[in-house]
Amino acid sequence: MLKVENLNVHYGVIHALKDVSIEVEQGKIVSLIGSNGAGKTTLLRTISGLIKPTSGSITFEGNDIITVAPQQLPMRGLVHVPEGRRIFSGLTVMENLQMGAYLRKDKAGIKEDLDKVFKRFEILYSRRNQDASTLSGGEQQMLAISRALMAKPRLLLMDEPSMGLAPLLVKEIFNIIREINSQGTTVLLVEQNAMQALKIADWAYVLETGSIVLGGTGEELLSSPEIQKVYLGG
Amino acid sequence: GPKEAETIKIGVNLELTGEVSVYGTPEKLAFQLAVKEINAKGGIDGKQVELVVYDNAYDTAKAVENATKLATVDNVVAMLGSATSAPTLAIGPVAKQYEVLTFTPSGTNAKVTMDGTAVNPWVFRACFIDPFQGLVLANFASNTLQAKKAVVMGSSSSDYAKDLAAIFGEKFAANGGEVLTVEYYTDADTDFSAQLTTIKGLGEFDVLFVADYAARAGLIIGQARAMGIDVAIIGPDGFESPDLNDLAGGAANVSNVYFSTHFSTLSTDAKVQNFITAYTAETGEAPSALSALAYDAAYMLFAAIESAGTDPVKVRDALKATKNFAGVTGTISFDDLNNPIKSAVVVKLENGVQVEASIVNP
Amino acid sequence: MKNLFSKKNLIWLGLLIVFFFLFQFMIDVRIITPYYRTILYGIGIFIILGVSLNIIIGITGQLSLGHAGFMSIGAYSAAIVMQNMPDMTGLLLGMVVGAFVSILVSFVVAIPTLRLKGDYLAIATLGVGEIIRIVILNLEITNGASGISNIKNLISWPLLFVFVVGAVVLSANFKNSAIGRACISIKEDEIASEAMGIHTTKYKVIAFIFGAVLASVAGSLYATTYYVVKPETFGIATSINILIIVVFGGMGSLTGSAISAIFIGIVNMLLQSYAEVRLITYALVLIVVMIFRPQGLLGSKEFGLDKVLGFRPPSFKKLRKENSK
Amino acid sequence: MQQFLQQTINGLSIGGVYALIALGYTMVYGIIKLINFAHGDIFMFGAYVGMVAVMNFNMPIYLAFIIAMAVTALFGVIIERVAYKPLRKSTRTAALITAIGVSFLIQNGVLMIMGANIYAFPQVIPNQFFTVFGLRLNMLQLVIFATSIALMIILQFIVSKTKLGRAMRSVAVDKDAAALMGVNVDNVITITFAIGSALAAAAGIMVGLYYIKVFPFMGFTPGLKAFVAAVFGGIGIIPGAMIGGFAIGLIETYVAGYGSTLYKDAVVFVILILILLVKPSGLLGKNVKEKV
Amino acid sequence: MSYLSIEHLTKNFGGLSAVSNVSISVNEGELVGLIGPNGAGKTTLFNVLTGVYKPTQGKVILNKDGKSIELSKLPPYKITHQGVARTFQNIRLFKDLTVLDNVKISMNQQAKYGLFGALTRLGKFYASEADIEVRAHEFLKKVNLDDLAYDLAKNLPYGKQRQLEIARAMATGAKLLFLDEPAAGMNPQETHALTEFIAKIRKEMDLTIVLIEHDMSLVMNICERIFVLDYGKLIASGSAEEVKNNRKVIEAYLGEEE
Ligand SMILES: Nc1ncnc2c1ncn2[C@@H]1O[C@H](COP(=O)(O)OP(=O)(O)OP(=O)(O)O)[C@@H](O)[C@H]1O
Ligand SMILES: Nc1ncnc2c1ncn2[C@@H]1O[C@H](COP(=O)(O)OP(=O)(O)OP(=O)(O)O)[C@@H](O)[C@H]1O
Ligand SMILES: [Mg+2]
Ligand SMILES: [Mg+2]
Repeated sequence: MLKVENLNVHYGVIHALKDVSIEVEQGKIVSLIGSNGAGKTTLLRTISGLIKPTSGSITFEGNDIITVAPQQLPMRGLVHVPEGRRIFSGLTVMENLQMGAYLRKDKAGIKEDLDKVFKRFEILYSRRNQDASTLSGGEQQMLAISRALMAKPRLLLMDEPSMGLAPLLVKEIFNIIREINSQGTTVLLVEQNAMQALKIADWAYVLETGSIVLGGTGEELLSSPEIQKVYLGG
Repeated sequence: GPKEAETIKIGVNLELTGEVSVYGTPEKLAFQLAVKEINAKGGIDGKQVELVVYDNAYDTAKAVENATKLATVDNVVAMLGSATSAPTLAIGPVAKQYEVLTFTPSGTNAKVTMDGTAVNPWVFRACFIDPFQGLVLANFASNTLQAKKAVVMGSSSSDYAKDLAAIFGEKFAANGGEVLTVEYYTDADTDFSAQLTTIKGLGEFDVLFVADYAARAGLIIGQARAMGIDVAIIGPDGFESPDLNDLAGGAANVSNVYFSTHFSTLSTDAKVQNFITAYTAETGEAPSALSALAYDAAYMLFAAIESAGTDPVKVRDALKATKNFAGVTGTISFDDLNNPIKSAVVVKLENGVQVEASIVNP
Repeated sequence: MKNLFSKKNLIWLGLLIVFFFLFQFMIDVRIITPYYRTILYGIGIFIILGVSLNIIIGITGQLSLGHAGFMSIGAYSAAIVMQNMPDMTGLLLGMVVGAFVSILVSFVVAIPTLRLKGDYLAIATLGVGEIIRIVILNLEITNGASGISNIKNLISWPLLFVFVVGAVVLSANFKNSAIGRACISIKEDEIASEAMGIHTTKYKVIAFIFGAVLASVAGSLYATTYYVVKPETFGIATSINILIIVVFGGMGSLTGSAISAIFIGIVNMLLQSYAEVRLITYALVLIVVMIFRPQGLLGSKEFGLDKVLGFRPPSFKKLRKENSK
Repeated sequence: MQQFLQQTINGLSIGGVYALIALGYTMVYGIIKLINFAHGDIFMFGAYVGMVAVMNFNMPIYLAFIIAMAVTALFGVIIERVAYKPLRKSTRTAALITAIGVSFLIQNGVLMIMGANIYAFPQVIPNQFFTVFGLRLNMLQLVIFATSIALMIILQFIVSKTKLGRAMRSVAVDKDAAALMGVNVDNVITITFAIGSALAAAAGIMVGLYYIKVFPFMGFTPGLKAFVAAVFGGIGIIPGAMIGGFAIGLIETYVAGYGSTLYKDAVVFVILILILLVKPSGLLGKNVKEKV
Repeated sequence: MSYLSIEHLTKNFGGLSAVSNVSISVNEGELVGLIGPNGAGKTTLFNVLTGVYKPTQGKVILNKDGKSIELSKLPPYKITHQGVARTFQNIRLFKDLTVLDNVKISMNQQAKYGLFGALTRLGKFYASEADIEVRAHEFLKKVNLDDLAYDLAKNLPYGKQRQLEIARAMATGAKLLFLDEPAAGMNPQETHALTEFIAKIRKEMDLTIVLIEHDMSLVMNICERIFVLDYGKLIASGSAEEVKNNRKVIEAYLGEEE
């Protein structure tokens, strides 16, 4: 579904991604783990067009998307939940969700998906007319995910959705990811919480200082002693 | 220094950019016209006249820099400018320091030709000073218009208004009249309804004296007429502008309006008519008092150079000695303070057209 | 090494002395003509203004659009005092009076307004500048709209040199001290700064007053250089011109402000004869520079001997070597 | 009392002008946090375009409005694309300086093309007066007043209730995140500038009609006052711009009418500073302390 | 009398009670944890303790050297002068300054000269500056950041930035530290290193520490006592063991073990 090949990204002199190649198959959950500053966010931002790579190719469902402007990707089904939630403060919860459906024209479908979101996250329903910036961290994360779902994604890029969340919510977020996936959305997940990320992953990559150093099924990586030591605190 | 040069260089230091360029630009055009004319006649003593023109943008610091450059780098014989008082006040000391005279066509502030309490021998002007106009208008209001009660309006951002208002008030009172109020506004204002509303609330009066330039006077005339204030409106030379009627919201509003000025296009004097023709042909616009004053200043300077040569000190002495120079703005001599002794004209406007011009002697 | 007579300070002193006499010589033999001398004075005055505003904007991070107001206080104080004492004593006395009035005014203004942030502070300071101008326009002692003319011209290269160097050195000392660090930390992050024990209001006020006093001194020099002071000279346009010097040179870089004052002064001089295109060119240069170098000429770095002579903090080179091993 | 009411009308009509210009200021500020210092000059540009349309091309006034608004909108968009867009990622001060540069450029460009002299806007709409309860009302005063309120309501509706408005607000908060939702950020900013500039042009023509005087520096003072008005009401907040505009107009007029005109502008600034001290982000601004 | 006592503290935002009637006391030298769901009011509590917000009700008392100081009456910088400092949930370093300058700014109280000294460099200026420089380096050595002294804070790796933030807070001379989610965004290995760092500095410098954290591996490892907030109210407190098994805490925060 998504194929990244030999991708290189520079920030000035910093070589943030070095020959990165990954592949995400339809219907799967693919996790990407790696320590701080490894380049995970950079990779996601490059895929969704916010950063222009120096070289390499990115294809989504067979089409080259490097030259496609970021605002056109949601139409094609590629949606990005950015790091740090980035919800729109000053807009209500409802308006944030409407922004998620910005490019959609099917009013009925939007209404239906809105109901779905509110059913899944009842707390958002009760807060629907509240300024989104006054939500708690966990609520904001739910909103960020829901907002992305409003675009009817076929591939969802998620950047550290569990960051800063209470343990209970972390569990819930992972349940949600699983649920979304089971309903047909492919997920590329970036996580610090390696344990959980590997547990739900069909396939996983390890990124270190800009290079992919390891790839395998979630289980394989979980049982790798190196991974155990560095990423699982074992 | 008095070097023997091919041409006679005269410096010009004017407001050519920014808002005040409306005063500087016509003067530049008049200088250029005068130079073109004299050069066509073979120049002065066979030498062509050359203008070195610098813009001071109404900035006193720039005026000083320009004057310094004209006096020390370009080595001009004399300087013309500036159009307004503030830059001229700053040029004065430079003219004195480097001993090159400066001649302002229209700097009306009394202090322009002064150096403290004494006269600055290096500064001359071609126009009469503000107090004189205040005097002329007060007499005109009392004697010709038979006014008893007057209201004065003026801009607080210039001395022009303040000086005129003060002298007018004094003289008008001395003539037995009463000034009900002096209302101020700022240069940037376009809406005078607050002041006019206040004035209307004062009751009857005979004359409204607007001590300002056309840019605002026009608006005030229009707004006053619109509010039903239909007394005579009088003003200084600043009224004269091709835009006055339009700014007043149409010529119909510009009736029963009088202003004092330096010259009138109604004059049948051949010199005046020739000037009007030449200036209009050259620039495509009718001359204003500013261009007329500048034209006179240029020719007075030419005359001085003609009689004294190119030594700046001698030129100054020759200019100072000017007697009864017959210019387009009247017959001019200088008094002890380097101010011209000349008559004023009071022009009457009906439907925006000059219908009458009476000469008032000091 | 680290004292008033350090090698670095002595080299600076030597350079300054050489520079001073070089210029004095060029003035004496008229390589620098009276015209260039006038330009030089103007540039010197704007160096002081730029550096002083940089203390407020570049170092402390408080956007002020009313700097010309403080300049006018100094200019008028000198002009008024010199009306009765047209000599050096009068000028210096006027400067002192201006400085005191500036301290008073900036203190009164600073305490409430500096609580505001960003654009709100900018508009409030703009208002303060306008209020000062309007008050001057309407006072008796300042002679209203026409201002004061015939101010005795006492400017000279030595006088200018002393004040420009003095202002720059004092500003540099201000910046490179605990007070300067406190101010910089406020610019960086006011909340964190306060949490680190910095009394942010106090330092903002100190920086504001310091800048105001220097601007006032520059104003006094202005008065004695250009013979005339009038209210229009000290309007928003002048405040903006000073701001342009600061941004153009680089916010936080004192040497940048000095260099940009010189640069802008020279550009203005060169464009003098092209009245029609001067302002358009000026505007275009401004836009182009901001687009291609928005951090200004020097960014927040200083042009200094450290770089020219290869000085480094003592432990720096060593640490670098160790790191690279 | 009669006089007080008359002064109030005077104040509201001048305030309407400030409000119209302030709306454009606030729109642009609200989206890209740029103090568009050149806004007053765009207003001046609009007045010139309208005047040329009527004077040189003999267009009827309604057509002049449309043409001037369109041309000025395009002009605003070009300015944004050329001068401001490259600075989106730089500091606010750098952008402010650029805006000042643009302001100089427009002023002096118009000065070079049209000259420094003052033009009088053709009086194509007769200045009708009518008297209500002894108060003199002017047709144009009413038009300005009504237009500023109508435009405020329309703009407020667009920003708060439409999809475009939501996109604008999202771009204001977070450009990248907005792009990820499918918003074409550049287009939204362009539209914002177009609307702001068109409003300025409308204000320019109305001022031309009412106050007659058209000259290259006519934008500076109203621009500054409008900026103050926008801040007064809470910059970025559309109803704030209008309240600010009317407030400044009224204060000015009352001070001029009952106090000393000499201190008119000073009083405006003093009141502005006092308001900011009590409400640091303007009358309608939210006093959000940064959450740490 | 306990070192820090928070008495019936309430902080409202409009209608919302972010912290309500919370009383907590901390003894000198303790390391306590503060946990609770997102939006429970933990950061708000820190903000009140450090003077960023004034409490709606209640007070905060610091007992130091036999004196009681009411912190809730002081502005932030004065609280810092009392030996109380904090870090921020979102890193707030002076990011365009060097590591050394970040620390020097915290040491500003130690400058022994005033405005006059600064401008003229007479008197104690050079001595005092040299002293601050030496001390700053010594301090950086202690926290293992000295080799980065001349790097800009923003160029530090994330983990080091967190460490610098803690170091900068300590450099104010603080004896009481509030750390807001120091391990946020770190992987287990990095978290482990941070845990050791905190334990080390606390021992070496006799610090009292209160920390907020969602990473239970850190909290349960080093905190001697834990307080749990939910909807602004204190719902539990005690040792790691006690809290871990508290029903209310499990329901509101930890969730059931799988
Ligand atoms: N805008 C930028 N400019 C310069 N360098 C950047 C920028 N953004 C990221 N970097 C650098 O690129 C590298 C990769 O950063 P990135 O944010 O992609 O890492 P990450 O794996 O997502 O880390 P984290 O776990 O902290 O989110 C880091 O060294 C970072 O400092
Ligand atoms: N300045 C403020 N204005 C209005 N509400 C606020 C403000 N600061 C915090 N709140 C609200 O107070 C509540 C507590 O917020 P706080 O940041 O203290 O939570 P927290 O416990 O630190 O959560 P997290 O673990 O997600 O950081 C939240 O509902 C928040 O929205
Ligand atoms: Mg990341
Ligand atoms: Mg928190």
